[in-house]
Amino acid sequence: MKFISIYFVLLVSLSVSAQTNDNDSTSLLVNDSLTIKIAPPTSVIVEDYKYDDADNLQLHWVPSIDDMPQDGKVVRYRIYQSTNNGSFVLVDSVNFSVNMKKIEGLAIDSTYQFMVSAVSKNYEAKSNKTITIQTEREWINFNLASLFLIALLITSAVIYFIETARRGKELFVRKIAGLEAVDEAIGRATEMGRPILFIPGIHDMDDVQTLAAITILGKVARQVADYDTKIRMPVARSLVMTAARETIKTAYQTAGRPDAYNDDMVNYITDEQFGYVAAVDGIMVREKPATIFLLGAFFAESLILAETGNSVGAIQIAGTARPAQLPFFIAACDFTLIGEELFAASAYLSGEPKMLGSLKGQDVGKAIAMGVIIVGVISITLGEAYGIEFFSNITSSIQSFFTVNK
Amino acid sequence: MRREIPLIITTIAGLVFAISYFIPHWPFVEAESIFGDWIAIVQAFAIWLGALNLIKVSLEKIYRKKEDAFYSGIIIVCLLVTLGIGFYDGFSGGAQSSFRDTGTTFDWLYRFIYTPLTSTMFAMLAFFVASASYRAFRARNFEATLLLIAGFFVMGGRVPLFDLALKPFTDVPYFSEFAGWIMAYPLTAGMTAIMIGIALGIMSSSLRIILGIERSHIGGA
Amino acid sequence: MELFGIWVAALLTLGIFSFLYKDNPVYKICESIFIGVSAGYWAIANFFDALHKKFWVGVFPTDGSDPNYMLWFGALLGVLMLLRLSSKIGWIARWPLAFIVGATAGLYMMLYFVSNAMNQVASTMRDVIVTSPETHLIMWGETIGSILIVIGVVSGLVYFFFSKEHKGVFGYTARVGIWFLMITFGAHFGYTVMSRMSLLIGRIDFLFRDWLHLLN
Amino acid sequence: MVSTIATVLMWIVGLSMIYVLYRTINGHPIERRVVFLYIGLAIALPLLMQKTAPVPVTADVQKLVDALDELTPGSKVLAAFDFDPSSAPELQPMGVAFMKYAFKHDFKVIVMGLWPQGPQQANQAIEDAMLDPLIAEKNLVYGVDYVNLGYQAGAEFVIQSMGSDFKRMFPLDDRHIAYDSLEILNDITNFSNIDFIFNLSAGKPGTVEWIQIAVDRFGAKCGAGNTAVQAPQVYPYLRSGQLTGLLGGMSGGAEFEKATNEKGQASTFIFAQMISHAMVIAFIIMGNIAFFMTRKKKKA
Repeated sequence: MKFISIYFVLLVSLSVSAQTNDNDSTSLLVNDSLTIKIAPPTSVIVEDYKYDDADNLQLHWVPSIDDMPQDGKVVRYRIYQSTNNGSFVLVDSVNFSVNMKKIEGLAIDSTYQFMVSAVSKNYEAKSNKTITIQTEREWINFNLASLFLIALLITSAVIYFIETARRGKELFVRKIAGLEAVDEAIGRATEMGRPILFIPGIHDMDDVQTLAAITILGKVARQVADYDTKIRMPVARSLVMTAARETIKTAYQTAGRPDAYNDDMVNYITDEQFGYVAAVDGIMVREKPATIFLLGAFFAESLILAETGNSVGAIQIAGTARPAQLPFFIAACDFTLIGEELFAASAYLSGEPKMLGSLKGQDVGKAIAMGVIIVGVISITLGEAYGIEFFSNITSSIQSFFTVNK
Repeated sequence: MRREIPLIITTIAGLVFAISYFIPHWPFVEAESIFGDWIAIVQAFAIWLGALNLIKVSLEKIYRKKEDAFYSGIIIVCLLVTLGIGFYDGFSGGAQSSFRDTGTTFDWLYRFIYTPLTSTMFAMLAFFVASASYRAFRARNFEATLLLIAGFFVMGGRVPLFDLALKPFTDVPYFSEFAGWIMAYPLTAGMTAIMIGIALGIMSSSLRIILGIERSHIGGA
Repeated sequence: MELFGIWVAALLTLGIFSFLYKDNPVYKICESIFIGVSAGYWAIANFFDALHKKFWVGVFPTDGSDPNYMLWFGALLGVLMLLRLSSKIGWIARWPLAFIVGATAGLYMMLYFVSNAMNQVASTMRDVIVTSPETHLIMWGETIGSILIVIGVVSGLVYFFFSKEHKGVFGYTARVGIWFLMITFGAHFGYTVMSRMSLLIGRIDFLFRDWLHLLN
Repeated sequence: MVSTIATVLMWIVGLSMIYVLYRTINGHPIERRVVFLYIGLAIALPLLMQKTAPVPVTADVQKLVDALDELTPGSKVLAAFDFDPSSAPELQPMGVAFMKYAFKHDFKVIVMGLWPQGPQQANQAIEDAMLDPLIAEKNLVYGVDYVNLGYQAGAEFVIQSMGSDFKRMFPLDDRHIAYDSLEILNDITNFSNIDFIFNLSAGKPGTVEWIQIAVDRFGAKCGAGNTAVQAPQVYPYLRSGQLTGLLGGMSGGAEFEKATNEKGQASTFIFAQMISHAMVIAFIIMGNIAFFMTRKKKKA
């Protein structure tokens, strides 16, 4: 008997809930004296989500009038979806005070209809149904047209300058303070009769910073060969060792003294960070180099090396692109190539078209950024200060051009 | 062929990801997902390459009886033991379990061997920072002076150090606010300039790679 | 097991710290253990989380879904990667490498440009005079800060501009730029000190609390 | 008892710094290992003193707390643990405090890691959070209230792929349970179903990648806790609004604990942190005094 009655109650409640589901804009009644009644969201609009692969729709609604953050009556909004005129099923829910939702993962050949409900702790108020809609597919994301234009401008500049450099036209690169100090530093080592220590960081040859360091090594080695100074180069990677030996050998050959070169100038220590540091520290303390170059990719070892170099009284020329290590170099070394200066120095020294061209192309990007920021800031500040709408509009249009909206 | 095939692979992979930013569409989106799967798998293999290479290099050292042959032996033993425990815990746990679960031997290894070793390695840097501060950080010119002053206020302001010294006079954490101000304005300004520079640098080097102008990663000039 | 573990951990910690006195065999042993265990950990995690979860389950699904045959290509590229171990056919490892480098370049190109260049330029363009929303009075701290941001970003870019000699007005601007960079690095330095000290605090806390029970 | 002895010793160490200054000025700087000893003591003794120091809650931290306060019970939060044990002293307290906050406010927490060690650290953080009696009595269930998706190789490509479908990168969770059979993940396809991303990051891949892809490309909302080394590098994102709130280093963790009323590890460490900063500042000043004295002598 008990079973049957439970079954009966269940059946009735099911049919009731089915009814309420079909009945638009009515509210599911819960027989509870503490019910927090709320109004449903209104003006539920569904439209195609632009610039997608026909798999999304955009849903907007006006929040329930009871949706006020202070009283927290409305807890969430639930979204119901009907596919190909089927029944409505709960597909998603969002926080209160949200009034839109991107519906994803839809198919191009189906039709869809939606309904949104506001939910309090124990009450749910449903909106009207939306119109029936299909998704559309667009080929290109025109939201990103401005991004595309600027990217195209800068990439074309890079390619243009690389081509110009290839055709043999000389591209100007400004003087770099750290590079100018190289001559003096090598001269000092020669006078004192002490060796030069060159440390190319602890990364392998696949890091651009190491490549830049090896390029600068070319210049240093050339001068070392001319002055007949001693150079020591402990490295942490075997590939770097091969490349460095090759570079120094070439420099000695160009200087016309191939006999003065020997492989012991460069030696591999170990791949292990601290093992390498301990060994280099030892070399510094024993040989007391007059000049130390710390160029390349450095990590935590930067400060240990810079400190020891400082304590033996060497002139130190450093350079890395890692912002976290730059402070230690700047505070403990005599000259520091900061970030991009390292790459600019190597482009300048090697004269390689692809490096020089990129440098110039990036300068175009920086010029655009500087110009736009100056114009934008001045016009919005004037516009706001004197209430001139024209100026404010200039900035907001530049801003919307540069903001990549999703 | 040794040069051309990698170049073509580089260009196709690069173009798919660059173009799908603007055309969120078949075939680019599909290709992007498939390539994403492959990258996850290839990178996992790359990690294994690293482990196998470590064994290879260590074995060579032992074979040649170099001075660090003993340490190479330790490396191999520890690597193999870790792999053994990991595989055992991963496979023997059965359904709904993981090699990471608390209570497994692998978790013990993680907590009591891996964790102390890796964190102590980095904790040593505290000592080196202190000694560099004492022995090498000099206000040798105007730039370095600015750097040290900024560092001074940030170090003293981000912890309650300077504000405690101010306590007898006022409860307002002026130094904390000033450190916050340095971070929010001058630091943000400098960082933004660096970031824009880096972004342009990455853009141009990516372009060179995709167009095949840059070939150092495939062993060309 | 827990107590034994804590003793092991404490001894390893002290072993690494012995490097501070000087490079010694105990440190080297601890370092070797670290290298071995670390490589093993990465390998195990990548085996179960990437290779097993992503590849194996994908091509041999257990829940009745269709196998994803495309994953075999990924595995093929991965195996080619392993050929690098051989010196004879190691060159073929450049194929998967080329794939990774190309994909990374393609992904980074727009990501960095959008997040680190375009959006930063747009967010720098703000009214530099900041007023309080309630009282409409000028907030000096924020206003000076906003002006500094504009000056700092522009002069910093001038410093990293390589197509023009640093002379005259341009030279002065670049000098201001380097000042901003120095403050930036100074703040970095302060934060780095904070970070390093925290790590040491963590270790010493472990020794005192878990090992020696001096703290509760 | 221990704390009294530590306090006395701390005073002795502090006073002995005068002698160090005297030696430094006279051109006999102390040896590197003595500096090591000093900094070791400047951390060990304050820890034994077991003191705390009051921290003010700064704007960056408050921003994160405000964003979390806006979330309602049942909100889906993705917690990405992208660090390894070497940064745990800084980031683990943040992780624990965040888990406590999330569980107390009945968020649904989805954990993952782009570093293989991340999910393991997350397990520890969850374990620690569960010790809180208020959370323990909730009897939270794995797979319903929280889930650990584990690690996936591919770094930023993992985030990129998750932008269209989480399941693609995580067909199984950390315990090898199928994505579809986990209740918590039933209505989660991608970032548009996630209310907030909380990222703990010690480097790359980390906060920068989450911002570039999840936020800028897929429109998610993200707050972060960073190691102090990395924190300065993400400040521009904070100003532009790409990042919603930032906890920087140990002090960020302590401020977060204060703002959420959870007394945790970071708060107990902040005193030692403070003294160690004082020691480093003292060393810099001493070094520079000596530097200027010798320079004057040379000039004269």
